[in-house]
Amino acid sequence: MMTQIVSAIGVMVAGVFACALYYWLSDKLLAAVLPVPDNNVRLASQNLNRRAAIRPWLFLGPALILLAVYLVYPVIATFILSFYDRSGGTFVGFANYRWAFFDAQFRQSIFNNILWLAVVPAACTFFGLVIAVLTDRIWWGNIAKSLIFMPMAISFVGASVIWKFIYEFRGGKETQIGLLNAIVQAIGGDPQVWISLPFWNSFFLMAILIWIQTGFAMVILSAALRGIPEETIEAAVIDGASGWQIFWKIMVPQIWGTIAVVWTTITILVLKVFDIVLTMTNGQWNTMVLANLMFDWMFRGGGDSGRSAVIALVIMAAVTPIMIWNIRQANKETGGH
Amino acid sequence: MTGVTLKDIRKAYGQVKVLHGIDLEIAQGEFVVFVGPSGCGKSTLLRMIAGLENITSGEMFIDGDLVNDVPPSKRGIAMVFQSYALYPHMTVYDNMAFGMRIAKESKQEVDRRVRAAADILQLTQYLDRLPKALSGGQRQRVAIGRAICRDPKVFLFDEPLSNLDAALRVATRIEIAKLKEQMPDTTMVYVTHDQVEAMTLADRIVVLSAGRIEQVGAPLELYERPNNLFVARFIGSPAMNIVPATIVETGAATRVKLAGDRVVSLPVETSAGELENKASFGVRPEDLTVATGDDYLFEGTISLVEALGEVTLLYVENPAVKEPLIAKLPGIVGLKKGDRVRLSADPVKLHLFDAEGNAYRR
Amino acid sequence: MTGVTLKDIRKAYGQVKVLHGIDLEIAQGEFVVFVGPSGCGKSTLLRMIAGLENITSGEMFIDGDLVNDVPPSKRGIAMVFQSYALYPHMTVYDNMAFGMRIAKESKQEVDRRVRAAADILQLTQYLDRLPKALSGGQRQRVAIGRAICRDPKVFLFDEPLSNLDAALRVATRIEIAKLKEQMPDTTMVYVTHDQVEAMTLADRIVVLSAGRIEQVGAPLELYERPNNLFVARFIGSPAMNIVPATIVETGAATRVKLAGDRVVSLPVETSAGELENKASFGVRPEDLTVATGDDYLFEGTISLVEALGEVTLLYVENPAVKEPLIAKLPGIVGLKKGDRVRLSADPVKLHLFDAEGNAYRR
Amino acid sequence: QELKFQPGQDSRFNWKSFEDFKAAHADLKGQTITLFGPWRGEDEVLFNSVLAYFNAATGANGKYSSSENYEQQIVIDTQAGSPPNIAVIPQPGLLADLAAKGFLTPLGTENADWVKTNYGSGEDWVKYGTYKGKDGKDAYFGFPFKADLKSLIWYVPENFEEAGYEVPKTMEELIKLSDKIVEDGGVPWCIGLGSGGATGWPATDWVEDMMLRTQSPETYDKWVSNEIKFDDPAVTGAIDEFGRFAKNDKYVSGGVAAVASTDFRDSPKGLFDIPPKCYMHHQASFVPSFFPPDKKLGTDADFFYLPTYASKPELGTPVLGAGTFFAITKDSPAAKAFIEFLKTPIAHEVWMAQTSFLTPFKGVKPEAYANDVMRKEGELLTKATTFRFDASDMMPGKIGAGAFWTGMIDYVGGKDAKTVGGNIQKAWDGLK
Amino acid sequence: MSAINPAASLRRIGLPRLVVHLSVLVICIIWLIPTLGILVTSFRDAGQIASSGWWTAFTGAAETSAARLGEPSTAKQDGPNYVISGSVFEKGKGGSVLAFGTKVASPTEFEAGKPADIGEGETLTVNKDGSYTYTKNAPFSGDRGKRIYLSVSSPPSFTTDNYRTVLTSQGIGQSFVNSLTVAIPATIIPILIAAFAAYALSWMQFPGRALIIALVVGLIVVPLQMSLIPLLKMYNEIGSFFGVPSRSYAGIWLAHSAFGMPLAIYLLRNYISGLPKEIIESARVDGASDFEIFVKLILPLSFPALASFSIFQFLWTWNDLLVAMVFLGTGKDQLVLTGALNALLGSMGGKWEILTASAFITIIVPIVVFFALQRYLVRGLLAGSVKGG
Ligand SMILES: Nc1ncnc2c1ncn2[C@@H]1O[C@H](COP(=O)(O)OP(=O)(O)OP(=O)(O)O)[C@@H](O)[C@H]1O
Ligand SMILES: Nc1ncnc2c1ncn2[C@@H]1O[C@H](COP(=O)(O)OP(=O)(O)OP(=O)(O)O)[C@@H](O)[C@H]1O
Ligand SMILES: [Mg+2]
Ligand SMILES: [Mg+2]
Repeated sequence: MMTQIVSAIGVMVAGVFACALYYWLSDKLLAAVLPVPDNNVRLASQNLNRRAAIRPWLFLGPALILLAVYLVYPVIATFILSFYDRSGGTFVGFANYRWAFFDAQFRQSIFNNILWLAVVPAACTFFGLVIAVLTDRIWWGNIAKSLIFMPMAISFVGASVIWKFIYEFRGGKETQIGLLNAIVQAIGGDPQVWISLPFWNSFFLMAILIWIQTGFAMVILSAALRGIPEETIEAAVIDGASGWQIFWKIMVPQIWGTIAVVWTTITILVLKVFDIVLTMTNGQWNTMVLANLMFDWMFRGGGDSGRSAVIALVIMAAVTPIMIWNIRQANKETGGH
Repeated sequence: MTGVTLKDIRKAYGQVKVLHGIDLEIAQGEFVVFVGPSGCGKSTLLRMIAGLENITSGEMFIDGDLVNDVPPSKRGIAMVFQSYALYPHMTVYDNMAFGMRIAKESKQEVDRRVRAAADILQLTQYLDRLPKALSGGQRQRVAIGRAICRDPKVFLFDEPLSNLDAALRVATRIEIAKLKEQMPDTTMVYVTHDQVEAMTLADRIVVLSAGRIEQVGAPLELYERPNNLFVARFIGSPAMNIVPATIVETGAATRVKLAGDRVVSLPVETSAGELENKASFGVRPEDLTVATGDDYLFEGTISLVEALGEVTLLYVENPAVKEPLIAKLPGIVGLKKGDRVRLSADPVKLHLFDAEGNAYRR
Repeated sequence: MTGVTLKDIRKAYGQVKVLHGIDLEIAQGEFVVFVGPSGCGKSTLLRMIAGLENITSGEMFIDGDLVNDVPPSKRGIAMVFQSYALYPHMTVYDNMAFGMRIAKESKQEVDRRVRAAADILQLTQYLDRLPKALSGGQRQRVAIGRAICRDPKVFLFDEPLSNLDAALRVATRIEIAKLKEQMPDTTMVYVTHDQVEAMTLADRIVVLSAGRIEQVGAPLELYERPNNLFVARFIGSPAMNIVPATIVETGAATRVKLAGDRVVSLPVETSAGELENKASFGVRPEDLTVATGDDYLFEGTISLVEALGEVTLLYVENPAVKEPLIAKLPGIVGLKKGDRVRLSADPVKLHLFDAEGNAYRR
Repeated sequence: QELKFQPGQDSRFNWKSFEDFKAAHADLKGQTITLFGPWRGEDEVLFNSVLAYFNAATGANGKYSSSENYEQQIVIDTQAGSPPNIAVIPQPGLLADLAAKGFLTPLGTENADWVKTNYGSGEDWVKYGTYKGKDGKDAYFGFPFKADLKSLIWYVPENFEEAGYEVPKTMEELIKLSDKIVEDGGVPWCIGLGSGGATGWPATDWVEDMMLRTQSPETYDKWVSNEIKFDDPAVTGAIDEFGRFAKNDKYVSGGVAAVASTDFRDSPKGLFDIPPKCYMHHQASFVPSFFPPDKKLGTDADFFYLPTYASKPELGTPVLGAGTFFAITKDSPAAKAFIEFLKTPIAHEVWMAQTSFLTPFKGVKPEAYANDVMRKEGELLTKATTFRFDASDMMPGKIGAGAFWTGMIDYVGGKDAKTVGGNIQKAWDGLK
Repeated sequence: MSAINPAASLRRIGLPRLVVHLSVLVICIIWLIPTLGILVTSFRDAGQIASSGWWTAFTGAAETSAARLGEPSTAKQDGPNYVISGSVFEKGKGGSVLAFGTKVASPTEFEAGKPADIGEGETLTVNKDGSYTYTKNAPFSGDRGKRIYLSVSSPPSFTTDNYRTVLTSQGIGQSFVNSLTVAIPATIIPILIAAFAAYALSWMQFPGRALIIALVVGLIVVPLQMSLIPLLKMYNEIGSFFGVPSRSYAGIWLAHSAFGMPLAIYLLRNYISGLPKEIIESARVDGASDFEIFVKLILPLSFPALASFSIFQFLWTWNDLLVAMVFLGTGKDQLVLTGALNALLGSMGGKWEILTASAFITIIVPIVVFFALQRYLVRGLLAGSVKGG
């Protein structure tokens, strides 16, 4: 065991060190190739300017290479694959796209995804915001925050297990071991098979993601709230605004930018998340979502790379408007410096 | 009467005592300015009047009513914050209308009052802009406008001009003065660091130091007859020159021996028991003139000349006194560094303080 | 010679032209101050000297070398930023030593220079503190100290005092003056809004307006002989009073008729062709005195009296002139609002500008 | 790794086969062979105990690993060109797919012949291991090892005894028994289709069993190859046979609503409740591992064969089963040798002597089975007149592990067999 | 104003304090319940988990169970009657019998302590303490003991067996180490790379900067499943070309780094571009190169943002299974913790007790990381993008 730990530490240090070494060495190399002599201001400044022109690429290099290899290349490969048949061997033109257009399950997934996109980011942001505001006002706020953040630390599969214990249904007169049904029963209702209730079952799955991601929203929004100038709140107090009015009319508008970032991040997450649906229902009872459908087509029964590529591209296309908005935002900020 | 009365107001943040018992009466329509060094408790006091801070002990009355537990919005006050505190996401119009909308005023009434305030402050053409599209001075005016719209009985200002540049500061100061004129019945309480503001705006100035009131009085009263060394040095810029002295003759007029052995006579009264007491002799830089004859207060070497055009500052050093004396002479003066000068002053403009720093009354 | 020479320097941000051709020679050891209204390009010009902004066109020489493409660190300059720009995670010592360490100076040398600078600025006892544990004035001094340590040929200051309160501002200003004295060979370029700073510190002042140089000259020169209306109004506080006038007699001395029909004679030269031209007549508030006799410049009603103790400001209105004339009188004056006064001034202190705003030379 | 049973010490084992194998494959010393399969947890331990004998005999270094998502993993690994030497896969459909893409090495006719002669229903087993290769020609790729028996009904003998119920011999009797239990105020069946991402599959076993009891084996085969449609009356009939049990509120514990959501792992526990939630449970031979740990097979729980219709004697005693196939995904002498190893009785017996292992291999000593229940199952397997492999495992993955499951959930949820069959068929058509 | 803390002022918003406390409490409880459920479940044994709700675990429940009476051979003759007696509880176990029955269909037919006539001349008395007398007016027949059914109230019982199973299972220590070996560099490396990139994208001038920013933001959405096969193919080619194993720690670090990269750059850039411009310019004047500025100023100053992002990245890599399976493999000595725990579940899955216990074991490390870094979190991420934060 000891040797394993030692070797693991060795490997880790070596890995991180190698990465740091790249930056250090490349900088040293740059300095060696383009020297800056003390006595020759002309050459020195010429070389300094050259260094400044090269250096961004040294800094960006690893990131760009990683992005190109691990993300850009697969995206292109996917795009090409989407015109080929299931094994990627025969060119089939737009057949896969045509298939998607007419496939009922695909349409179902789109519908569900819209539902998820409408509910989850909004709910996470809303709860995150409310919790951030409330916990800022009490002495045990940090403890509360930690508790609410905790689900973030649980893997999606683990989370699904946890929620099975909430949604579990036992038929007839049996004692319910699912909390939700036990509560429903205790207040005199009829136990339900929550995850197969048409339409509503998607919401029960969403609850899981909301439960996990609210902590993320809360943490970030809480930082933003602290950035609100105190005086604007005091001014509103003097203006006679109630707590509720201050929250909605003064605080929320001022952190609108952060809310948008949180919203975007969670939106993207929603589009990519499939573990929850996979483990809870695997898309049955009409709960299929695009990411899960893609996973299905990619791996189940030997896989169909063409169709899964089409779905992947649809997922990417779905977020494009949000991304364009974000890119605009990002570039606008950069305008300043 | 819509005055503000403070009775033995104290404030402590946990263990830290910030205000140690403030008693003050502010009459309706009065313009009162709080001055004092940074951290002395000016803002705290103002915020307590506004209701933004709890009162630790003591009683506060506005308009004769005990307001210790009345929330800010019910006190009939309006406040202008140092940092403007505009709502950054609302237009100027909405900023000013916010309070009234909260109070559910009718649309017409809101519009009328906003436009009236905008008119007074020459903001009419900016009503649709967001605060970030305004210059500093305009923002400040919006903040004031917002307060005006509330139609308050008491107007509170916390260093409203400290973020402005010199020119704007002068202009806005004059606007506040005009505003006061237009609202003669409104009580105004104003916190500032800036003497010029205090002197020009105040009906009465309250000088605070370390949580206590040092002196309350009309501006010129403070300037001419400071109660003590603190007020004397605090009011006026550059600060009053202080020279250690010993009383050598008492009576209706007093003679003191200054450090450096000059003996000077002042028209202040001392009792015989105070003979030989240590005292501080004070004279304002602007009251000093260059003496041509032998009748001078002080002699020294010029260590620095600052010619400001309109006035010239001379820093005059003398081995017997630690700090250089500053003389502020009108116009441009032909003296230069290293010159030896003698300085004198009109005896009525001289001040004398006892060892505890309290002024001898004339 | 370690001067700075600017030849037709222009700057544009994309389409927006900010500087329109600046020509300026700064001699070695000179203390030059840039003043001008907000947004006129002062900071931009300073940052171009520092090398922090690209030069759009024109040539810049430091020490005789063309530096257009030389990066900041090779220009032999040091800069003090308005916001201090201290490295928040480093102690005062490390902040000051940073540049030298980058330059791989020996440990002893670093220590020697840091301590020397700390000594000058009285920072020795704070060397181990982090910036957040310092007061504003101390932070400012650290920023200056950091610049001193670089031992620059050219010292650049961008509004270094604008974040400080009044008292600190005066104190730090004096320190900078002393610093300059200790480093007679170092060229200093200083940007400020504050007139007092400009007047007290500068060897020469450069007045900028909208990307152009309006006038360059010694402080008193600008004060006494402004080139044009802009400079005249910009230098001096309150600003010079301007009254519309018509030239009624030309020659070595000129007579003008002021709005309100008073005719005044000034010792400026005009040519015959300029008879009947429109002109602007100017007089500084501090040059006005209350006239007792008939020999006055201007008569009006006092609309506002601001008694500052040391001086009193009178705002005098006359229906013929739009803005009130301001008179700054020494001491405390017994006049009050509504009084009618006559103001006069020494003829040599009067100014006359032609219709384009250029001054008539005396 | 230690050997579980010392060679030569226990007469229940065929040690000779071990020694023979050892003698024939001494040349593999030091070679590494990787195996990748579905077994995790206890099963992984068990398989490793078998692997240990291979390692001991040859001196090779066989390494087994598994993954939660082994089906995806094997697709990724083969496509990416880093497959294990041997892939162990329980779905012939998946294997066929891999074979079609050329990722599998044919095992040759001698292996096919060996299986044909030595396995019960050998011909069927060979069929299930034979797929079209990349060249489009049929070849033998999958070597069956370890079988599961599906046509079993589990019950608690003492509960039957107490209530005076007899083990039914025909389907008609089974239905009568179910009704009788309802009459007595009990619930006859526990049915749970829940299985997380695979929810629905237990129903496919039901349908397949019913298919074999209502249609000829040939029809069954046509169904598997989609020669008859999914909404063919033959198929929907079988689905409705399943519905007779699962869609009857009185028959199933918790009512029909509970069927789809109850986890198949929790479902058998109802047998052992007091009072019992149900008296019978249809599930494959692996299910005892989900019984409460203190239940002893044989006394506390037992099974009977899901009976056939007395009215259809021509169908004989069909057995539905499943099994895992070993396929060579990266050829090497050691991999070939491992297939040889699987032909030795000892490879089977070591696992048989522990738990949860059945084999159709006729050459093993039946006394090696750890208990009577397993032995009974083994007999059923070797003596079956018709053996059919789990249909859903042979259908294309999107159907057998997708549309079929979903269809069954829909069916239990209230849709009729015709609609459900039609939907599944539509999905199947979409694949063509 | 800075002396006043924000919490104090938010307090003045006006909602009654009690309401705030209560609502936070309610929210916390709602958020905690699922986790609490799994925590409690992880301490119960498999049988209980499936038969009763976890919230009943503390109350102690009446359970029905079966017991076997003594074999007929142990019967003693007592006058005309034959008597079998003993205890229904196994040695070492106990409880309190509430009721009993002889038919499985009605297991609580008779009250404990009272003799019950069960027909055929047999009477049975089971006392609360479990002792019983079973009397028959004729000799007992058969060779097995009679099965009876009991309703026993048993105290709440908890077990640490589940944890023991998980923690002592083979290779768990190794996979714990493996997980750390994956997660730590896979957290640090992308942060380092992303920080350099974010710095270049915020503070350095070069052509194409806006385009690269757009690219990075755009790539946040790429679903990673899509890239697995092309990448693994590439890994294998590289591996076979250089004759090194295609699956290595370096490989998975890079994979994790790349997948986390777009979001890392996006978030860090938000922060780094918000650092005061003057500080960086000041360092430029001081002669620092961009490399020195980055190392000496940007890294220390953006520590809060780095810490916040590292929490997220750590959580992702720690909880990841898919990427690890693909790029690191499933062999014993490379298996990560999530993989190892997954294997424990058995091929048929469904072992709630193992799942719940292992969920808690995996949670521990991230929670420790979270608590260690949370003070930065609070004022960290995006703080630069929001004014004044
Ligand atoms: N929330 C608080 N907790 C503890 N001490 C505080 C708090 N708020 C203010 N103080 C202290 O109270 C004293 C008075 O503060 P106050 O803001 O009233 O000063 P001020 O006179 O307005 O100064 P300035 O001119 O700098 O605004 C200061 O010493 C300050 O440190
Ligand atoms: N990056 C930029 N892009 C476009 N315009 C700019 C940029 N930076 C500055 N400007 C413009 O250039 C002009 C000059 O700005 P500069 O900062 O030099 O003014 P300044 O004289 O220093 O003003 P202040 O006294 O307020 O500091 C301003 O009008 C400003 O809006
Ligand atoms: Mg204050
Ligand atoms: Mg500027």
